[in-house]
Amino acid sequence: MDTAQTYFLLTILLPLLGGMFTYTIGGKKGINVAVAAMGGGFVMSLILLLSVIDQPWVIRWKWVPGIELGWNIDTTAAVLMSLVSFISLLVHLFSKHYMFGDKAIDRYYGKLGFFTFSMLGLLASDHFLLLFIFWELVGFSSFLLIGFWFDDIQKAQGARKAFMINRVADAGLLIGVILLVVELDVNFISELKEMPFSPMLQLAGFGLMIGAFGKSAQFPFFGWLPKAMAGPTPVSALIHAATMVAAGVYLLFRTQEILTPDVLAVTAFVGGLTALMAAIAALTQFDIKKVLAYSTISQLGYMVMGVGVGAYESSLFHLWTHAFFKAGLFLTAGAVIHYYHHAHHHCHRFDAQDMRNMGGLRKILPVTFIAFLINGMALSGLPFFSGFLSKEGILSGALIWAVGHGNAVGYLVVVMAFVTAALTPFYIGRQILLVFFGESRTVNKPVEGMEPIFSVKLTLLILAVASIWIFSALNPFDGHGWWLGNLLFDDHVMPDTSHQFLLHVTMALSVILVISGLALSYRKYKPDSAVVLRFKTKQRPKGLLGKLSFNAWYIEDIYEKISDGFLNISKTSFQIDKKIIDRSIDLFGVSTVVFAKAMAIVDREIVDGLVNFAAWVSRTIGNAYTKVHAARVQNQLLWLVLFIIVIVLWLQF
Amino acid sequence: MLTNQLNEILDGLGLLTYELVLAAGALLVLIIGVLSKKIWLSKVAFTLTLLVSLWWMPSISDTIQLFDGSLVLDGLGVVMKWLFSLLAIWIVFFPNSRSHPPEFYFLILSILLGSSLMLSANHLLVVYLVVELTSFSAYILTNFNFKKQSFEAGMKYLIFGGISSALALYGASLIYGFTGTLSFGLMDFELMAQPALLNVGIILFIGAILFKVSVVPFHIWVPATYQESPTDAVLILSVIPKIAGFVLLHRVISLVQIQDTYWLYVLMAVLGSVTVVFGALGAIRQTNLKRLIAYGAISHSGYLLAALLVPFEEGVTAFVWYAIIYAIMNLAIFYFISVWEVNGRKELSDLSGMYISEILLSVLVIIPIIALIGLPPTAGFTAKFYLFTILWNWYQEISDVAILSYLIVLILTVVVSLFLYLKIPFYIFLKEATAPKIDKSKTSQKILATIFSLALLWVFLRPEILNKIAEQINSINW
Amino acid sequence: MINNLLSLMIFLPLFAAAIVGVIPSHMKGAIRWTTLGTMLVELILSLMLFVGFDGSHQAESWADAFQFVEALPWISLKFGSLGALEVNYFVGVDGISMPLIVLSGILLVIGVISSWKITEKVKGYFVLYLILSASLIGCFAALDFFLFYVFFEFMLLPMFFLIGIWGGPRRSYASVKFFLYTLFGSLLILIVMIGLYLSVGNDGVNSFSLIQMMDGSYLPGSLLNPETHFQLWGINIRYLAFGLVLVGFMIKLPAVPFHTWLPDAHVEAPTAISVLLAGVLLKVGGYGLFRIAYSIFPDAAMELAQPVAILGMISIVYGGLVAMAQNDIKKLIAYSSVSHMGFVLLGLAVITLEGISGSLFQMVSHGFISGALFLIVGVLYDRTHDRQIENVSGLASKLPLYTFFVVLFFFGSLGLPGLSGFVGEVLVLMGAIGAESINQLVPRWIGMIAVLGIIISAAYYLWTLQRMFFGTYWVREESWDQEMKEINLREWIMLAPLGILVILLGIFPSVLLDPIENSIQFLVESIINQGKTYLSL
Amino acid sequence: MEITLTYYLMLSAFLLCAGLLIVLIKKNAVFVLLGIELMLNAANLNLVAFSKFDPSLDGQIFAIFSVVVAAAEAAIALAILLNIYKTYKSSDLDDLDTLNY
Repeated sequence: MDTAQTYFLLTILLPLLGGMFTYTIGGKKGINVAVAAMGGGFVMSLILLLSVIDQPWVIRWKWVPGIELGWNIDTTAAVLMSLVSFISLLVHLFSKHYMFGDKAIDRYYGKLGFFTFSMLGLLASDHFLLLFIFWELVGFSSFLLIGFWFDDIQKAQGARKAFMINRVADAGLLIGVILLVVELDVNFISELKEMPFSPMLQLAGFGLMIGAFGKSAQFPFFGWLPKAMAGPTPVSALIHAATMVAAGVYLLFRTQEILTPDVLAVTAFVGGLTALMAAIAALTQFDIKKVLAYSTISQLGYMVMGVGVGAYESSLFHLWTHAFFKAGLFLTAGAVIHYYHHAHHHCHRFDAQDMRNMGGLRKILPVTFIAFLINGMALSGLPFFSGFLSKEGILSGALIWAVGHGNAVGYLVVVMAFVTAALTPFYIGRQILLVFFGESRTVNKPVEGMEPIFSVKLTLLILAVASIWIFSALNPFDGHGWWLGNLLFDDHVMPDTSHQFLLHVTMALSVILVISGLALSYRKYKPDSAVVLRFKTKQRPKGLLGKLSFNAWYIEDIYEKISDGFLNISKTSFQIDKKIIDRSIDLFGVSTVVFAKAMAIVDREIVDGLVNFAAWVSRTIGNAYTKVHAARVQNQLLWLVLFIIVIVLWLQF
Repeated sequence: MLTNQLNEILDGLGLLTYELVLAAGALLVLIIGVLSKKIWLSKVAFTLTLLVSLWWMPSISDTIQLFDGSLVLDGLGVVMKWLFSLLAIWIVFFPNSRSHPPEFYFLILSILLGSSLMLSANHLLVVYLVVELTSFSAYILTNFNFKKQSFEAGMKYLIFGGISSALALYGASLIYGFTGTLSFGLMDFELMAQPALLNVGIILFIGAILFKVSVVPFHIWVPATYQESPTDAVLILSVIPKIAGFVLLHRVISLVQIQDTYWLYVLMAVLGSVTVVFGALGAIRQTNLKRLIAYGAISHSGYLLAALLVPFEEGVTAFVWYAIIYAIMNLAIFYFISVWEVNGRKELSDLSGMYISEILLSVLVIIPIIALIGLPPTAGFTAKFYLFTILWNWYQEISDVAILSYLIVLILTVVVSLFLYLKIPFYIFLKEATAPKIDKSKTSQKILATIFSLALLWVFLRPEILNKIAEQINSINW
Repeated sequence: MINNLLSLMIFLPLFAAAIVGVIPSHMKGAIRWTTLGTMLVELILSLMLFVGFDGSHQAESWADAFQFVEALPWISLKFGSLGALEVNYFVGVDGISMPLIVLSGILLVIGVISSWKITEKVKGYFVLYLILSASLIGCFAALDFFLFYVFFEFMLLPMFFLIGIWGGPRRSYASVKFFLYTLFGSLLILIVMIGLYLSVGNDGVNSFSLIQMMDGSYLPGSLLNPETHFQLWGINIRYLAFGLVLVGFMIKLPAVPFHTWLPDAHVEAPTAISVLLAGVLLKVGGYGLFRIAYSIFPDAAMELAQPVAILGMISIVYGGLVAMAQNDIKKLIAYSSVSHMGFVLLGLAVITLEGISGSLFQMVSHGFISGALFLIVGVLYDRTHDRQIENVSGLASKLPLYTFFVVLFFFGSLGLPGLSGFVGEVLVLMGAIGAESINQLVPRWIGMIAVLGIIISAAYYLWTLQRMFFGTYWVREESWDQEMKEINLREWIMLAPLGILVILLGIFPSVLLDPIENSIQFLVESIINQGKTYLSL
Repeated sequence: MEITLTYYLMLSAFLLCAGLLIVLIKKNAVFVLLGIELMLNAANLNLVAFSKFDPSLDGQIFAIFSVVVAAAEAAIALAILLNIYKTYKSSDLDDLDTLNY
């Protein structure tokens, strides 16, 4: 076992073993073991990153006769694995505080460990089938985590719906994977190379795309992410902000060589569309976590669009920065919810996540306020923050791609991208103003000492600092200056200078849009504005756009319609099974014992009352025939003579 | 000329020792019955005659014509005589509520005599006489339950028999008229232009044999008679005259060169399949035990008839096997029925939940039931399997649609027959026990029941005895 | 390594049945422990078989493809002119039957443990159970068609009485339906057996041996000989024979048009018998297709590949859809078995390496998973004597350990990777979708629609899981509440090994597939090559 | 005009049908037996008629035997009828209806 293999095994297995230990034996006091194991895992991932930088580590082993699976750790995988381990470590620490006192906390840590294990496995897997295996395991662990508080039926239904939608998308991915492995004999991601165009390749590409859309909550499948908010907040932070959703983008990034141009075009379009739709949906939400969920979907839309337009590095860069500030936003939101939980734990009908009962927290939770503000600005894409760098890279890539393509779809995608760039600062500004500024709408006297304990404050500050631009790139204005970038992509694609002019245009345009967005949101939601004062009792929006936005384009109801349709098909098919197939089989006399009611004759034969059609047929002939044996002998003789006459007559012809 | 005819008869008699012993025995039984009131004496005489008849069975090397062609003795006849006597011995052990009057055993012996003669009858007059002899003793036997219904059954059986024998006589007269002779050997149907009236005559004559063998149009008497006559009589009635009748039917049909006269061949195939189907269908709604088995017997004669349609070399071994196994099956199932009858279980519903009180009998009855259906672990399967193979092989040669449809009907009736025979174990095991009034069966009955059932398993696992019989028949060529 | 291992495995239960028969019926404990002892010995023997099976053996022809072979003459009947009918006791095992024997070894032990609860008529129950196990092992090991047919029929009787006497309220209806469905199937197989017997053999002597049938040593001019091209009602008689055998075994499999007996039989059978019925008896149908339908009539198999694949695909989708509409959990699992056996049929129909190894793997993994699922229903049934899904909810909070097993086996059954269900299904799908480029037998869209099956199975399993286990704890009758105890030691002993096996086979499928790789390779090649030679005749 | 063979055949056929009709229609058991006797005699007539052309006169021997057999049958039939009369108190065939199906 050479060193790389041990490091890899430790990185991937330590979180799992820690989790399993706490789940089975550890119990309450086992949590520290789990957190320590996660810490160890993170350190191992860093060492793995160092040991793998010069040459990637590949291993193959025979899974089933005819199929050989394999791992491949190259720099991209190692970097992302360390990112996932780091964020997972932060969540482990945060959950100690947030989940403190929950009676099933050992089960929670077990599931966290299992999720980290499957996510790391996904990043490291090389063979497409192994990727699919860990892909489904990630879906399964997210089902477990969302449905953690399973005694509340809404949360359990949320988990089921999330898994079902993922499963539907995974079916598409499975077809893609099988086509690749069996038809095109492309087995290993590391060995991907330019392929001549063939309809099979196109179909496989679409399969991969659907799989990525399912996991990264793109247009047809984004319904499950808001549902996933039912899980504990650290889980939403870990899974539904930083890691799991990035899997889709990671897959598209990894298989970019074999994605045909049409597939890329569709990806770009759907990415842009999702970004726009999610941004609009985030405008009118009341639940603090729902706003962040929709913003995640819209940022994912950006990343997918980035891959679609060919700006791979910036989309991966956006994934990196998004992981940090979105995790930071979720954890701070978690702290806010935690505060309201404790402030109001005596009156139970109070919803700790509804922004209508919040306000004026900047004085009560100063550290949380600062962290939320910094992460918010990074999300909105203000210069001097990491968000700006990566988003600007994607926008310029989209513009270059649109100009290069020159067709209407390209320009539509760019328009959608820029409109979303404007909307993002609006809804995050609204959230900051509603939660932290103005007067507190419910709690009249601030509850002292509710500031989260030191370890939580530390995590929030780390994430906030990571969102400053300096942490990601030297020049605050160069979208492609990501210091980690040249580590990841040895053939560092230098932006061709011919588009210098376009780069400047996007930079200027994006800065204007962001600032105008912030100004608009400030004007609408400044502390003493009419809207804020009436916000406490604000009901659902009435207007068409408002309703569309609040109900997130009615995606939930569309899913309900589809699943009800399926249910009806299954009910009718069961009726078919019971009434027709069962009976038609007996029609041919295969089974002589089935359905009684149709045949009204209740009789004393073998199955006390149950007569089937074949039995009925044979009975009627039997009865008719036995009349011949009726009592009167002369009738019997009559039958005899009749028979003989029939035979003799038959003889003549 | 008269003298050589006389001494020809004398040395001919030498070969008929089996029949002579039976006749003498019957008379002996009758006299003992009249002289002493003790019944076991006539029983002893009855078994004695049977044993002696077996001992004196003539052994012949090849077929012999006796009395210038009116009687033909062949290998098949000898084997069948062995079967008849061996089967008849067992009826002494059958339990019945009231012991039979001595005449009962006289009549059984007379049926035995009639059937053995039927095996070798080769002359119209002899056939008529022998068929009448068996029928008359059967008519009387049905009354031996001395109950209201048994008289009625006897009467109906007699009227039915009377009509068919009258028609048969008319047919015989027509055959005699057209062929000019009574003995089968001399009859030559080719030179005649097959006038329609002769065909009618043949059919009417065959009717009498079909009556004995209970094939479709002439089977209507079977359910009532089997239901009402004493069980041991039914055993004899359902096996011995039927098998003898089939041998006779085969002789008559092969005489008319069955393959060339295509219509008789197809008629037999059609009648056979209708018998099988009606036998099975009729049984579905029966509730009386003996009546149920009666319908089963009708459908079994359909199977036996199928064995005859195949040309003699292959056909005969299949026929003999089916006959032997059919005899054993009937012996076993009728013994069970007579044991139950003595304990007061006549209807199917009386059997429900019987396995609680009588575990051994209820488990053992499964074996004859499975044999009657034809499922593997029992001899019934070998019989049917061999029959199907013969028919399929014969179909491969002449690929005639009548044979194929007959084979398919035979196979499908296995499913229907399962449905009817399965009622007995179904009521025994899967129904809750009803009237507790039924008393237990004695150990001697249990021993005999085990012997009969295990015989069926034994024949399946060790079929060598069937091989020996097959060799014996083939050695004495036809 | 005992040489006549197979005969020992077949006749040991019969011998034990005799012993149990002798034990007085009030000594229930003695009867149970002797049966358990026999079954444990059976399990050890089957494991010795697994270990002793030499996977590296490359077979050239069917004659040397089998191991642990024993042959001795059993019945020899002299038919008049037809020559002699000899049936010999000919047993042996190859890569296809060995895993199924190991599967039945394991499930038989678990079946005995789960029938500890049977109280009335214990002796009769265990005697029938032992006879059933003997005929099961015999069926898988038989290499003589007559012997296979005798064991195949021999299985019906014990099952008929086991369901008929110890079953649920409508047991008599279900048992007779089971008996008649399978008997009709076996009659079809009987016809083909006779046909084959009359047309197979060397130098004039007919024989029942499957080896000669598979190697294609037909008598010249016989009916089923591919050269004669005998037409019956206008169809080549070999296709007709293949059709008959296919229908016969599809009734047993069960595949869609002939599956209606399975839900009734399962609902009415006691738990232990359901485990055996789903775990092993369905595999006899699959094994029959492997050994008889596809090995003896390869030309018909290749010609009719597409309709059979479509039937398989319909079973998958239709079985799943109907399962979704059930409100009795046992019926739901029965219909899900129909859907999973559809995968077996589809995998077999495409005749590729992945397809066939996937179909065999699916049979073994379905054996373990559906066995465990019926045990889970049994656990619930022992406590509440009720199987309706909506009568109980929120069990997770009351019985966490039980829920762990339920989640494990539900997700195993719907094909979550890392558990054995996934491996079988993905191999079959790979075979089905890849078949078009490998041997052009089955079009690609059939595999694509079959993928729908994994979505439907996820739907009904999760919906049941949510309705019964999540949400607040509620039980229809109060009397059930104090019954709701965590799973006891006996249930632990049954569920834990199955759980370990499902996970082990999920992560390391090569444990099962490596030893039998050569047999499957040989099967696929022989079907394709022989099929082509027959078609070219 | 000279009586040829066909006349005899016609007569015996007529007798046969008459006997059959009596058997099927008459209710009283005795009449049914009478009908059977009539049919048997029709056959005898036929036999005797045919034996005119056969030098060995087998037909007539056959006829004598069948007369004897018919007598035996009548005896048995009447004995059974006696029993039935004792139990059913009537000789009407339609009353014998206990054995159904």
